[in-house]
Amino acid sequence: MALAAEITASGILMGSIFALVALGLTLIFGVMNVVNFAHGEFLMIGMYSAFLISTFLSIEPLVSLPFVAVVGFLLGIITYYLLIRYLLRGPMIAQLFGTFGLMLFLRYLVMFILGPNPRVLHQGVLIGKSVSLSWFTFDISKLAAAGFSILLFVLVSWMIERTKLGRALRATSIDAEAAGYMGIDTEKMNALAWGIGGATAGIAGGLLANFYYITPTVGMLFIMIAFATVALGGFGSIRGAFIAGLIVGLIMMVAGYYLSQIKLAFVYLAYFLVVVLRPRGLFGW
Amino acid sequence: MLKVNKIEVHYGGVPALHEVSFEVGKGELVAIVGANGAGKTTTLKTVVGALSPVSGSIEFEGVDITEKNTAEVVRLGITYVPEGRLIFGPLTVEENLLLGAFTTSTKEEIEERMDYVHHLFPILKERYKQRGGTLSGGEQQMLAIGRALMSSPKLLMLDEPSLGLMPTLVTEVLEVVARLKEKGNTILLVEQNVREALELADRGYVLETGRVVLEGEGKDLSRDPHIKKAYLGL
Amino acid sequence: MFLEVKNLYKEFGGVVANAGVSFGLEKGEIVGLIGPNGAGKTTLFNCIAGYYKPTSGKVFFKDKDITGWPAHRTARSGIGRTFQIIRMMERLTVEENVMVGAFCRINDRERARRDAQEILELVNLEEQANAHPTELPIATQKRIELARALAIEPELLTLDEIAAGLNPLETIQIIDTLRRIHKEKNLTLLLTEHVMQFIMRISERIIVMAAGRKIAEGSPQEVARKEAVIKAYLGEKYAKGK
Amino acid sequence: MVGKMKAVVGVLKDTFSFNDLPLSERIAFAAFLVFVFFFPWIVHTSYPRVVMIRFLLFAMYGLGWNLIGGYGGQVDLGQAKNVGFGAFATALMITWWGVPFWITVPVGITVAVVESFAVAYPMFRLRGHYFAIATLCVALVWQKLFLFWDWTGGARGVELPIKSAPNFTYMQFGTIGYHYFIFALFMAEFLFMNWFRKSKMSYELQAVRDNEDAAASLGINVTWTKVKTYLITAAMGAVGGSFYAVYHLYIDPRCVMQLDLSILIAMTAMVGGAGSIWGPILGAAILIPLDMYLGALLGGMGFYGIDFIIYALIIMVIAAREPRGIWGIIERARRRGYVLRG
Amino acid sequence: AQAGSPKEIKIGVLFPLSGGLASTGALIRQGAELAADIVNDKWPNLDIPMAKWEGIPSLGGAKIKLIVMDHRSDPARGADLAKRLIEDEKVVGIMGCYNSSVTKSVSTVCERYGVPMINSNSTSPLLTRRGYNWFWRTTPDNITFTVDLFKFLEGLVEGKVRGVGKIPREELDDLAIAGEETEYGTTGAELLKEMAPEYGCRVVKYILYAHESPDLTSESQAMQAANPDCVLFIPYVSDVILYMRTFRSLRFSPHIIWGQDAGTVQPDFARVLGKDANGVITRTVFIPEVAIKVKPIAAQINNVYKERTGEDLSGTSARAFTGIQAWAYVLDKAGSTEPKAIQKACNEIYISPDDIIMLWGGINFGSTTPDEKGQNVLGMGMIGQWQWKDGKNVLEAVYPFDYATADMIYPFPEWE
Ligand SMILES: Nc1ncnc2c1ncn2[C@@H]1O[C@H](COP(=O)(O)OP(=O)(O)OP(=O)(O)O)[C@@H](O)[C@H]1O
Ligand SMILES: Nc1ncnc2c1ncn2[C@@H]1O[C@H](COP(=O)(O)OP(=O)(O)OP(=O)(O)O)[C@@H](O)[C@H]1O
Ligand SMILES: [Mg+2]
Ligand SMILES: [Mg+2]
Repeated sequence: MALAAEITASGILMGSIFALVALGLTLIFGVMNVVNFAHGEFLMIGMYSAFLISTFLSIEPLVSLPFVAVVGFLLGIITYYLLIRYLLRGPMIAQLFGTFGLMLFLRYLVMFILGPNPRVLHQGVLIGKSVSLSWFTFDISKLAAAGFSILLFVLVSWMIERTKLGRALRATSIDAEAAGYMGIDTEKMNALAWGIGGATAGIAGGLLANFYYITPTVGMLFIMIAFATVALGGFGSIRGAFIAGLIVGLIMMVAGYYLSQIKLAFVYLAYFLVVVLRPRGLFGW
Repeated sequence: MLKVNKIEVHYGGVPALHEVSFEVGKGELVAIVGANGAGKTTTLKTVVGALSPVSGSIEFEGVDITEKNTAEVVRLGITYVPEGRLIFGPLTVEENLLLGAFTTSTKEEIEERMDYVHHLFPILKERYKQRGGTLSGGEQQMLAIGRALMSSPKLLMLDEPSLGLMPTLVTEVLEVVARLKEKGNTILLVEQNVREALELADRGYVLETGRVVLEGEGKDLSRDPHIKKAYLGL
Repeated sequence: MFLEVKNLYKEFGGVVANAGVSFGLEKGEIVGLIGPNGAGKTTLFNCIAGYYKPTSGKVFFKDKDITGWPAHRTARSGIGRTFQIIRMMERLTVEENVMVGAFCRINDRERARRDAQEILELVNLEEQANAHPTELPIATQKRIELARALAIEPELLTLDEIAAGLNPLETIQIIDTLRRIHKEKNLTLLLTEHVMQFIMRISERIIVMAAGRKIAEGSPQEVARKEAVIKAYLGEKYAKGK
Repeated sequence: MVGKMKAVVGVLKDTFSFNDLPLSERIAFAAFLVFVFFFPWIVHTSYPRVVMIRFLLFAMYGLGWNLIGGYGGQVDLGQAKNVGFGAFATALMITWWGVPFWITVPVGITVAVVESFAVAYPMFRLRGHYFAIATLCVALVWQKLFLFWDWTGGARGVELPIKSAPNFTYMQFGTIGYHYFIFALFMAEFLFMNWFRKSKMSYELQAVRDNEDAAASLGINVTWTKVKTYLITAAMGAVGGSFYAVYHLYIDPRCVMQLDLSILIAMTAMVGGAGSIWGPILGAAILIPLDMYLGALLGGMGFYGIDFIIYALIIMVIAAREPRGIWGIIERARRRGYVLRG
Repeated sequence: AQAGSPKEIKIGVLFPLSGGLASTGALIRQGAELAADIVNDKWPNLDIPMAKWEGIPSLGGAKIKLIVMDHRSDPARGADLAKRLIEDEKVVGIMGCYNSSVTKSVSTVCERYGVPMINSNSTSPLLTRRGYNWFWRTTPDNITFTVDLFKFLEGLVEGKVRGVGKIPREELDDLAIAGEETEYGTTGAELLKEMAPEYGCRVVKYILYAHESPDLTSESQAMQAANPDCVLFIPYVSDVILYMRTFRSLRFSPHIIWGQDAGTVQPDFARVLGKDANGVITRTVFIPEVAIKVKPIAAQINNVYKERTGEDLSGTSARAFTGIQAWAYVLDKAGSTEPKAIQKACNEIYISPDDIIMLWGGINFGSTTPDEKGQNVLGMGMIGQWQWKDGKNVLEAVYPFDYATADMIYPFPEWE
């Protein structure tokens, strides 16, 4: 019983963190319908920014979050204007290899500049602290990340589903030409989506840096999970992605407990099965 | 109000419009007619900035909009009801309508216009939460028109608004156009109901293979022998 | 009966698009289907051609029960169709679009090409054979749809708003084309259209639908005089205009 | 009888004839064939030969993928699993029982086809991105399973016994031998594609790609058409995998079933231009030497990742400047006026 | 030396210099390059014979030139690059490849071409069991290291470990094994599992995990739930860092945390974890503290290395150093760059323990068991413990017992 509670608790905890990691992708891939293989690298850059800002300016990692968000935002916008804009003129597959190139580029650019060695944040109010209940020990930094995850999800899904801006974003992704006729500046909308996507990836990275190691290749650990999460949740559904994140977290925890070696296989299999039963994902259009 | 001056438009190097010029004055209803592929849609799309002319210029209220993109043009007050409807399929009818009001802001205005559109096309009210893409062809056309009416354009450009509408609605839509004109709106209309459109219009232009071949008062044109022969099959 | 629709129902969530439609077609007939927007005409076509599974009711074609057959099967059994909202294979040329239709019957590329060329001539598209459909005006694309549907050599052809967006002269031309094809190919035609000059001229018989039901049936003249039809569909103005 | 003969002759004609292509293309391709054929005699160093073999292998992978991805328009990101099936079938049967290579190939194909058939129907209920992610997930599940299973060697992989070359039973040669071996496989697949692109099925597949509803209205069984193609693609991937096994003589699930391999295969076809018979060849001709030479020349220099940075930049530039691949440039130049709508 | 001996002797060096193992590759590269420089140049301050050579003596002072290439952890790429090195670069031999899987495919190529390959860093026992004629390995393999571990545990029970009294056997006999699912991790974990009963230990948890896994919480929980005395890792570096952080967040502290080299031995591991690494023990082949105390030349070379890179030599870089050193000695003994001569030299070589920086009994590829071929029989493992002293981690030796450099921290400290 205690075991079940422990696994469930850590599943939900990690699940909300996976959801957080996938949030930016939910926007770019789920809502705007653009494949982004470089999402993991956005995250990685977020982690490095948090690391560099906190280490060199000796600031508390939590305080550095706004700066990290700005870095992510700029990264998203720049990516859009220099690359994605052109990819959108081609078929879907162009996005695939364009962003795959971007992924390699960012990963190895960071390795080129900062070297391949792993790093870790040591100073911070959250780092290394835990709360212990009788049956489970919570890592505070993970708890904080999960909290931010919920907060950001509420924020972003409100923005996408309830606001004029969100409507404009969705319209742009459905039919850019028609959106233009409504007076929507589609270029700006796309850039904004990428900016917000980048910013959330940055924040996710900043939070992850509190308990995760940082290397130039760390993005590749998360990218597939993030894709599976978004797709499982269903395209266009922000809430879906969050719930999918929890599901992925739980699967990983249960499978990891009993059969670690193929726990990822269970995640992918789960995606496959869900989508076979519900081709639009759990909550998709 | 709108001055189109000798625009030439190409599709991948192949010319579709040759030195097309026309004008729409404030408060006027101008019709453009022509056979299939004459270049009517191309003309409207060029005005709204979705296509850019190789040469020539377009002026709207004294501002040169030749090089402006669609969003800018729409913000200046030109609304375009596209050919082929271009409904946002996955979005609900409501969301589609609200998007029509993207450039206007106040809640009251939006509500007022929403009421007007619902009054005009009651079916849209019934289908409020249905996804646009699952509407019937005619319903989509109503939605496209309704969406345009949600904005308050200085110039409304309609590309075959009666396409796929049942006869009662064709009449009604044309009446709406007439009423809008009476209210002082400026309208540029492309229609295949050549006779009705020209009778309604203050002035008309006839496009043939990318050239303006005739222009004049709407009523005169509708009695023009060439028109009768080439378009009405009389 | 060549085609028989029996008490067909089709619901989408809460919306009942077809609410018990029944009618029949004899071989060689040209029948028009009219009705207000949203009456359920396209839905009915989709049920016949196998794009939708009817909620209940039956469809018989040449005395075979084809209810719920998938679209490709109804096509092979001889039902051709066009789409209200155009569906082109945009990366194929016009000729190739039509060839794909011909491949439904034959496996020989050269023969398919020849057939395609013949059919394109029939609908006056021979000059556009090597163009890509999206470069062409919408009305032309409708004719490509027609050509493509003809290429499978259907016995029953259902045409959804084939004349929409044509001016009156072009409407007359398409009527001629259709009549010619009807005669040459010994076709049965089921058409829906909101352009009265078209539907009233071409149809031998007209079925009127409203709100998912059949509300009237008869010759064009009969139908045009019916109070219910005028009220629900044609409008006073049209009635007076006649 | 006569009819049958005629059909066979027709198929043969379609397979070997390039008459429908412009003269310039035919000449360029002939020159290419002559070049590849004499390559080992023109170039005497080893690495270029190795790169050539890898190029031919990826051109072959690309040709196979082009069926489902290019002509079929279904973005399949799981081709690596089929490569893996072929590679493992060959490697395991040779190491366990000493079965001759040529018998292992059909087994590999069968495994790939049967598995693909099993997942194809549910998978083709998905479209676009969904399909892409699903293929990717299925391939990853297989990779994990092969890593997990002990009986396939697990993470340890399989080492094939070395025979004295040349050996036609187990297909082990020197570099030149492998060159002609893969060249022959490549040509076989190429000729198949040459037949395919003119076949009825190719038209049907393209119709399905462009518009499924329209295709169905013309009597095409949409799902079956996609499934069929998916199976052929799977078979072609498996053949490549079998070659890989006897060429490298060592395989493990990380090298033959990796996500990167799936993406590289897709990219090969796309960079060249999907849906054209030349696309995968052009794509492989650009990507493979680029990757191999950048890696060899810059990879060990001590500037971490510089080779990847350059490689990635080139990919991005191609993707941004010509989203339809290199072949897109050529086609567009040729057919002025055809406006692509995205 | 014969007339016309070459001025330059090329050795191909294949390592992972990108991807997840890039930082490991960097260490190897530094170690290998240092060895080559010491052979090639004059180093009056180093008391190691080869520092005086200025090239290979028997080859007329020919310099060693390393041609380094990145195999990206891909066996196929490794094989292709090996062909380039062998045929185009005309290297005399190959040294590599870290990942056991790549070592396999590259050694196959070498076997094909009849080109000698000396492996310095792959520890999968299988590599020397294939009867290859052109493959030699300087480093001890996992069997040696595993035996070392169990001997060490017995030593704890017997009270042989410095600074720790006799530990009751019950405090040490429940093992949790976590292996990274590659060739290296799987074989390493299996060996541990097989040998545990021989030494009276029980495996209470056996996990193979994917190093691409973004989270290792449940694996850690599973281990914690099994309540083991010793946690034994066969990891790469990033995953073991993640494990340690997760252990801390779970407040999980078994009596012993041991790592099978690759991950736990690297400076990155200690630097990144800081105080959290305190008490982790790792098998290794080189410990700077020992070098300083018992092997002056090792200390000297460690100093040179530290000057260059700012870090002490680690098991990883020291093994690469020794690999190139072995190459130099083999070449010198062969007196020729002919493969056959090198093969013969390899099979007969004996390098004295005084000449190398390791604590080994030297280098001789005599093979320890009959089915083995090309394995260095004189190799020896060590076990070190990371100890947090004055704000940094120091790797102190705890095994072999005679070489212990500090009191062992036992048990692994509770988390704060
Ligand atoms: N995307 C395109 N690519 C190439 N040519 C095009 C494209 N769109 C239109 N054309 C060509 O431009 C010409 C004008 O087309 P346009 O759509 O403006 O005609 P239209 O008068 O609106 O006809 P319709 O009555 O069909 O709406 C036509 O000959 C058409 O073939
Ligand atoms: N997938 C669907 N989900 C929900 N409602 C639908 C769906 N498809 C059609 N409908 C509704 O069913 C009704 C009938 O639609 P249908 O397309 O058959 O009309 P129609 O008679 O062809 O009209 P039109 O003349 O405008 O083309 C419409 O009110 C439409 O909104
Ligand atoms: Mg038009
Ligand atoms: Mg309809």
